Amino acid sequence: MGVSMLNLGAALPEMFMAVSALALLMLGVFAGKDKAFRTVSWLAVAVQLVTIVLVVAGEGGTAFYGQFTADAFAKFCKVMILIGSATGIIMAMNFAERENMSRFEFPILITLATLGMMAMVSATDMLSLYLGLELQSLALYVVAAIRRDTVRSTESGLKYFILGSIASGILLYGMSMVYGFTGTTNFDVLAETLVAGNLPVGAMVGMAFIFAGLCFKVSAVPFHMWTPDVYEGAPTPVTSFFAVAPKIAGLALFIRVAIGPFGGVVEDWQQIIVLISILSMAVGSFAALRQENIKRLMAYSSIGHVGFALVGLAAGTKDGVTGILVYLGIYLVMNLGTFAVILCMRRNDRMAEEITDLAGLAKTKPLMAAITAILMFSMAGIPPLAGFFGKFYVFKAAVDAGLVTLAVIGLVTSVVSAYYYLRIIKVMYFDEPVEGFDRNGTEMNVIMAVATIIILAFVFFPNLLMDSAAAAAASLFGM
Amino acid sequence: MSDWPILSIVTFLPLIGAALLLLINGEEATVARNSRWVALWTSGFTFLVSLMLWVNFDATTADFQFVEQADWMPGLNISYHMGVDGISVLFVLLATFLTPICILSAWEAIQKRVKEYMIAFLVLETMMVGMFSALDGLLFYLFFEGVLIPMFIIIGVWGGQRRVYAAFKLFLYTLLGSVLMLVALLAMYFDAGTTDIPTLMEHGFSYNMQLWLWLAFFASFAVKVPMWPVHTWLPDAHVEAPTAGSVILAGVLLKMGGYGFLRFSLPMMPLASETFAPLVFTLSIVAIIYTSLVALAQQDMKKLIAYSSVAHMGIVTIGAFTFNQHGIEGSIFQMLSHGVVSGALFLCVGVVYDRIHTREIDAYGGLVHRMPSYALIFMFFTMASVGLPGTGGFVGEILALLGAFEANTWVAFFAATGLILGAAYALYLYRRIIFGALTKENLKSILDLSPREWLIFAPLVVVVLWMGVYPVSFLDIMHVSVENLVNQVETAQAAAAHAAQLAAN
Amino acid sequence: MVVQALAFYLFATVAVLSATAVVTVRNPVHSVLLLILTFFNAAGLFVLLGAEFLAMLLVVVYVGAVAVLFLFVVMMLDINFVEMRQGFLNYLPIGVLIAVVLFVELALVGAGWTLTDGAVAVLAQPTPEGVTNVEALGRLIYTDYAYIFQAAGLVLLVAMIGAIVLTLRHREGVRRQKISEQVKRNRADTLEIKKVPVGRGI
Amino acid sequence: MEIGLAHYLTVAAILFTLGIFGIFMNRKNVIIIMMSIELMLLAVNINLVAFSSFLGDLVGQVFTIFVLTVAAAEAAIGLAILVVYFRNRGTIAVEDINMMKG
Amino acid sequence: MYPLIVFLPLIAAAIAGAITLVGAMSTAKDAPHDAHGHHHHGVSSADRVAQLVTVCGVVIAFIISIFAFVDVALGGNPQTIELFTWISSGSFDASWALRIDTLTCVMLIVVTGVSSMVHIYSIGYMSHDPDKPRFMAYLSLFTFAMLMLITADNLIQLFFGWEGVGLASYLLIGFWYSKPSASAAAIKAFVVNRVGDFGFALGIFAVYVLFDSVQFDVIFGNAEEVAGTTLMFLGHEFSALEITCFLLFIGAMGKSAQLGLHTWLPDAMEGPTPVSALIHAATMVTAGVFMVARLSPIFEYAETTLMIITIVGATTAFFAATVGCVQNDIKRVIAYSTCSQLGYMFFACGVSAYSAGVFHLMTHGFFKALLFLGAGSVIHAMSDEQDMRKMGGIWKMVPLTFAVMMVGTLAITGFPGLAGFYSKDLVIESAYAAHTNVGLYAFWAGILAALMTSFYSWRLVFMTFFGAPRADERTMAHVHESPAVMTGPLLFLTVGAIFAGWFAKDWFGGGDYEEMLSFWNGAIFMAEGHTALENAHHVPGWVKLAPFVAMVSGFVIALVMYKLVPSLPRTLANTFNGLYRFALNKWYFDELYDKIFVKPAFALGYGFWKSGDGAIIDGCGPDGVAAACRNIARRVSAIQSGFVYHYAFAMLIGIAALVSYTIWKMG
Repeated sequence: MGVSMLNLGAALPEMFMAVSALALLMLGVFAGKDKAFRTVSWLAVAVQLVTIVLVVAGEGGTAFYGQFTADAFAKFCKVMILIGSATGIIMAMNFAERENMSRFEFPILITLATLGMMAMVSATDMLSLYLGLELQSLALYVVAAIRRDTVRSTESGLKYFILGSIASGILLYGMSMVYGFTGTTNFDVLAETLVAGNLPVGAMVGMAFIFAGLCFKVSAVPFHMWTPDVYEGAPTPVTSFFAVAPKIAGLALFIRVAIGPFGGVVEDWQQIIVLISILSMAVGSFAALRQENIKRLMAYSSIGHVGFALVGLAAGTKDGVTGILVYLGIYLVMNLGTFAVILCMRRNDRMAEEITDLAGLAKTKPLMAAITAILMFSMAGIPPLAGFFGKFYVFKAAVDAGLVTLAVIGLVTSVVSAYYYLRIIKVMYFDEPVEGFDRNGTEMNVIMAVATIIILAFVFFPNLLMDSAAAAAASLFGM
Repeated sequence: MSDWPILSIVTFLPLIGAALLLLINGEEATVARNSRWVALWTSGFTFLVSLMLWVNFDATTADFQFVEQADWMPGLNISYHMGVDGISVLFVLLATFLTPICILSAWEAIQKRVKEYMIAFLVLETMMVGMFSALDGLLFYLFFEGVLIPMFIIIGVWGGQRRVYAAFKLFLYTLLGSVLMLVALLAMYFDAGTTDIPTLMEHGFSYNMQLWLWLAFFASFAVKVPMWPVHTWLPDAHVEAPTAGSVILAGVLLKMGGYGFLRFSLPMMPLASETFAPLVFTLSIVAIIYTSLVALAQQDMKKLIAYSSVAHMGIVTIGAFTFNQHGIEGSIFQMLSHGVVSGALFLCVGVVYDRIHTREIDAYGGLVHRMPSYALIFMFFTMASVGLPGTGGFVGEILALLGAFEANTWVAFFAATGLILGAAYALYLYRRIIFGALTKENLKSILDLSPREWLIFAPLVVVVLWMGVYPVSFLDIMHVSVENLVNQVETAQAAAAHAAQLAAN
Repeated sequence: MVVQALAFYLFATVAVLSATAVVTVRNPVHSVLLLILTFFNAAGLFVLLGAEFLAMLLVVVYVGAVAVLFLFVVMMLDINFVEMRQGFLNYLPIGVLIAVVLFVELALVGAGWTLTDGAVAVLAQPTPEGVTNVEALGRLIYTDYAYIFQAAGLVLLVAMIGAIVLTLRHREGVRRQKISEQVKRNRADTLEIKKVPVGRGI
Repeated sequence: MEIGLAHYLTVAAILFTLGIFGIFMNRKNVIIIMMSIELMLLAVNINLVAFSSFLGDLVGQVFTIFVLTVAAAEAAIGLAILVVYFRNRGTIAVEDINMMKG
Repeated sequence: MYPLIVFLPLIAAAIAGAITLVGAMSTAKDAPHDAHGHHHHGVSSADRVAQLVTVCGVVIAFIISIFAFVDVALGGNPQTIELFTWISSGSFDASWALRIDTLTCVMLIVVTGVSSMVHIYSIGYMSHDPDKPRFMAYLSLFTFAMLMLITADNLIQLFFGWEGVGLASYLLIGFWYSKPSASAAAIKAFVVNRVGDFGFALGIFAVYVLFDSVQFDVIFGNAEEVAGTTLMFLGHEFSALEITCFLLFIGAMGKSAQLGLHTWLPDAMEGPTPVSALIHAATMVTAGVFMVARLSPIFEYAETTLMIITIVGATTAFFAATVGCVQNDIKRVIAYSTCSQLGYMFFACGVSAYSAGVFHLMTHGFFKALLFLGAGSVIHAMSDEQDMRKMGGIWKMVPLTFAVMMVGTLAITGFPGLAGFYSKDLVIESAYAAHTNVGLYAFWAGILAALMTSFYSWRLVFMTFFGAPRADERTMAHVHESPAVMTGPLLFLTVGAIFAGWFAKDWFGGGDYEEMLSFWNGAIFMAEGHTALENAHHVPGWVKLAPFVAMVSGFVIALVMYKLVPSLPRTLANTFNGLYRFALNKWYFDELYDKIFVKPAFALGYGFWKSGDGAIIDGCGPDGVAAACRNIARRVSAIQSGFVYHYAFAMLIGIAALVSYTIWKMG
């Protein structure tokens, strides 16, 4: 039955965040509307950063009667999520002020969503999982529609909400089945109950539902269809946030559920993940070929990336999980860098979102073009850039698990996907320049620079990420 | 001196130069000038350092030399492992030798974005050198693939009319081939627990596995070589690439495939290599005859030379899969000499392209009247390409064909038709460009080679002659390593045959 | 038992029928009303299952708040409903087919349920004897599930913030009280006393 | 005639299927879709309560309470989004919500 | 000292080449807008230096060669000078080495001798050409390559010289590069030679496979052992040496313009006449004969191949003679004559009378060079006219040229006492003395060819020197005797053409058999039972007489047709029009080759390029895949309709599939 105690210390970072969020809310309300936006934003960033410290320094262990854990895996994912959130808020600030969405609730909603994600990755019970997930989702629905005076933003919020709710419903239905057929909602107990031989069919059907719901959250095919529309419609900084933090949280949750309660029946779900992974990689690669809107392109790109990450999950091994975690870490950096670039695509104080707007960037802004090119090559998985290593680790795990065909298919789709990344480089480098972009914000330059340096230097220090990811994965496998 | 990490220095010195280039700023003309000099000095110095490899190389052992090993991914048993043997050391030198020449050849031809161009070339050099000296599969793959990045940029930015198509074709084609190699590497890792090349050479994969591994590696190397029918990216890439790009592409990048066969396919998958040798032979023969004929019909100088490269590389692949010393040494030698000769031929094209800005053969004719020294140089390299004894082209060809004759007379018979066809298209090209009356108006004031161009060609001429007259200085370096390779392959094949015999009894 | 069975069938039938109607009738107002009916019957089923508190909750929360909210929005948006458009029937059959397949599978799986010893052994919170449903739940929610309870609070907070962020707007031209400003007013800022000479106007 | 768990589960399954069916068969009005979602959640709740009852375990009912709570919050958010959307677009017909596609 | 023979010409060539380049570069620079024509036609000091250097180089080489001949051939002191290793790979080991034995010495004399004369002659002949240094450089380069060929110690070096002379030949044929026909002829020469080299290279490989070496000494030492073995070639099992020698002979056919691979030789006349004299008469084209003689120790064990050589040689002798009878271009007549004479040499080798073949090679070198240079002198005199129909009646104006041409003609036709008489008769008699069917065939072909040789040679003389002048007056007014620098070499060669046969007959088997053997000192090997040469002295009288009769008949026919009844040729040509045209068009070889090789090669190339690479490979490969990807992308995008219910439907399908799979999986 695990540890049946409150053990609040393990949940200190979450509690800190919750209280901070409330405090910030008060601050925002009393400081008076829009004037507080910047202050609240920076404070929110500070909160995330402090939380990172708390997470890393935290003692770990389980809490709340086995409904919550702060193991190495959770910590690893939380750090990534918090980095994503903090950067997301930073990237949003200038944009929000320019685009009439500088509302102090925004950083607070991001913070609350982040809190939900942290709860998700720490969840060891279906109830806590559900609540964390919903806390995240509801905040994200709102954030997607936060530019309430534009059709696109609200439409994306509406689509996200409707489809997200359906997914929640499906997830819940699955949980109810699992609960009904096993009599428990606790992951550890489920893991002990669900072992090969004498498996209740209902629990496995429930698992299928749960997987479907989780696939929606990580936008895996065929539950991915909201992604392009939402990414395109949501305000750009929101999209950049969507592309990293919730995705990482969703995948982390997926891993926890798959390896935790259903870790004993890997062979029963392996094929499902393989299929979903292949579909995701394929759709992510092919559909992106035709995209002209760069945010939409990034949506398909993220679908493809999820497919690649799921390759590691399909392996169902510790190495596979390590691979995903490394993959996610690199994905986080690449995406933040790329969205920083996208956010810098402003011409005459208006956002430019078409790929063709990048034409001739190599002439007008050579450094930014170089950074973008590096990011794109990395996304395409060309060594020696970091993006390659993400793929390398997950495919290595897949091959080790005997999934050679999956590896081959995956890598072939990665060639297809290379095309559209290259196309961006082509537009920047080979095409004639159009009017240049406005001056970049300092924080964008910093983010781009840091991301590029990490991507370039990863090859020299792969172990920094590797080792902690391995430790995180080990904690999941009870090692 | 010998305990210096010479290989790492040679590999990463150009990268340091590239970093220096990044720091150059200021007025465009100044930046361009400084970039050229920095790049030239860097690559020249790199070449000098790489000569240390030659000087200190011990030709009496088949072991890897100048070995460096450092932790890279200790958790995965993958390390930064560098080293060269008699097979690879000459390729390192080829790369370091050609790079300064390329930079020099771009001195005036490249006028826009000079800094970026030079950076791309220096990065490219790092990748090439690294690839030839990597002793870890993953490291090898890293460099092997990394080459695509600068190459894509070089073709795409400084290329010709259809540069975008060519750049994409090059990139995606080779990428598709290489990802299969990645899977194979992973599978090898799974089987052997490491990607360390020397260890993998000893590992001994099962026959069944060898077949799959071989095919996967083949997919990558065949595209790179390129073998018929996956060669079509090459003419496009060559035609569109700027001169120096073509030079490095023909000179070094094609060799990566051939080198791969010798480094991976043969020693690690000897049985599969034996099984698939007929396939390689067939494709190579088709390449020789088919692409030679295609070359005959070309209207574009670069395309013609590109097709001739495919044909010449056909000899290389034949040589590599003869499994005897002559064939393999011929194959290596042919790669080296083809590297220099075809590079020089592309430079020859570049000379007139820089002046007239067209590669149409019909746009030329009678150049000898105005460009006698160019005509001489071009003739020299044409003859070297044809494989005239006394030039480097002959030695590799004759050894490879000799090896082929020992392996299979059919192969030698068909491959030797390359002697005839090669002469036909090369001389036909030469005639149309150089000979005849000088009637075209725009050619009447064309200028002969400049001192800079002389400087580019002189070392190439010297090397080609050297390789032709005293090839021993190159062959001696590879003897022991190739012998070792042949023994390894033969032992494995004999053991398998023995086992099969036992099983049959 | 028979009464129970009859009650079950009554509630179940009405619930299913009204649910069907919810998704098929044209008038959204009718839909909302039918949804309320469905909830009532579901509450009935809850009672049959011995979950009185939840039955009450369903009626209070859903019928009293959620459904009414729906009704409010439906009426506020004043949507004129239109005919189903072309193309609807094109993939109705396949849709129905898949839905039926799914239903059959779910029903079959449900029918296969048995109370296993294993399940009983792992029960976290066996229903206590002799305690009312409300009290039993109450004991749990604030103790073992305090974490969940807090989280639910945050979810509601998000919902609140979200609804405000999205819908609250200060219309221009609408006069509203600004208490702090009103309080801060002093005479010097707002009042100027002018001496007006007689017969000359201001 | 004994009313077993299967009966309840069947009812829940019907409601769940109806909910899903309602979502993708509806083109008129987004609100109907939201109501369909409520139907799905109701089905889940019936499931949970039924399991809870037949297992003799209270977790299911606790779960239901939180599902109800969250569902209410969800409805609030959903309707808020719907309202702002309507303000922008002047329609909530499902067929008109396709500014973005491809 | 002997290496100097080989390398002096190389050094001279390099110096002359440098002078050429410097001069050409300055010319190109000086006249930027007038690139062709109007060069300085005078003789600059640079030209003089180039001429001096090259002439000196070759003449010194010639002098040393005479020493070598005395030392090695007459003194019986063969030697091999190792220079350094060239190619080594495993047991494959080829060195740069100079092998000097009797055979080499004979060749050295011929090559350096004729080359010296041609060098000197060229000073005069090319005096109006602007590219004198280049010409001299090429000549010296050729001489170097030819010397490398004959001094080769192994097959690879032989191949080096073999290809080197091919290169020089290519350069010299295409010397007047502005003429498209010259460039075309140059390519043709190179490529056709390459066809031969194709066989040669395979032959070398076979030799290596059989002997594990390419060293002549090793090969010769083991020939007997290997003779009994077999070699798998192209799926068939052949007697090892038969197939090897056959392949090598293909190489010889190419270089020596034997039937089938002869087409380049007449075209090669596009080059300046001294080139024709040196390369396409005296030296390079005889390399094939030299090679067969050099490799006699293995050819002797290849009976069938020897038969093939005999047949090919005899047929060529006959074929080329028929064509030579009707040509009108003075140089082409001599070219076909050369081709025909090479046929003699080969069938001599084919019947194992190598010595006779080499003898004829040597004498032919002198008189054919003489004829060519004489023809050059005529052409020079006639203001570069080559068509004999536009000549005639000039013998008084160019008496010296006329005289040497007469000597040359007498020599080639085999007039008793002159060089050709000894060698040709020896060859013909050897063929008869072989007492084999092919030998007999060669004998009769040789007799017929001798008749025709006499005919066309005299025809040439009559058309050129006698009769009424057919050239226009301006040309006739310019007709003049050549300067001393040209006539000097002519006289030297005349001496050779007169006395070479008589002087050397004993060494080559025209006299005492034993003396011949001691002269050769093992450089040529004749197997037991191959007694054609030995028996050549014991043939019936009519056999000895036959060539003479043929010669006289040829002379008479020519006399009748071109001196006494000038209308007869036209009448005959009209009567036997088909036959005439067949011979005039060289048996239609060029047309045939054009149809079955050249045109199809270009058509195939174009087809492979456009259909193969373009349509099929790219169409199904990269372009096709790219199109397919775009197509898939379009469909995938179409699914993304933007409608929520479509998205929900996709999810429904997904969940239904997942559930179904799970249930199926669980059973």
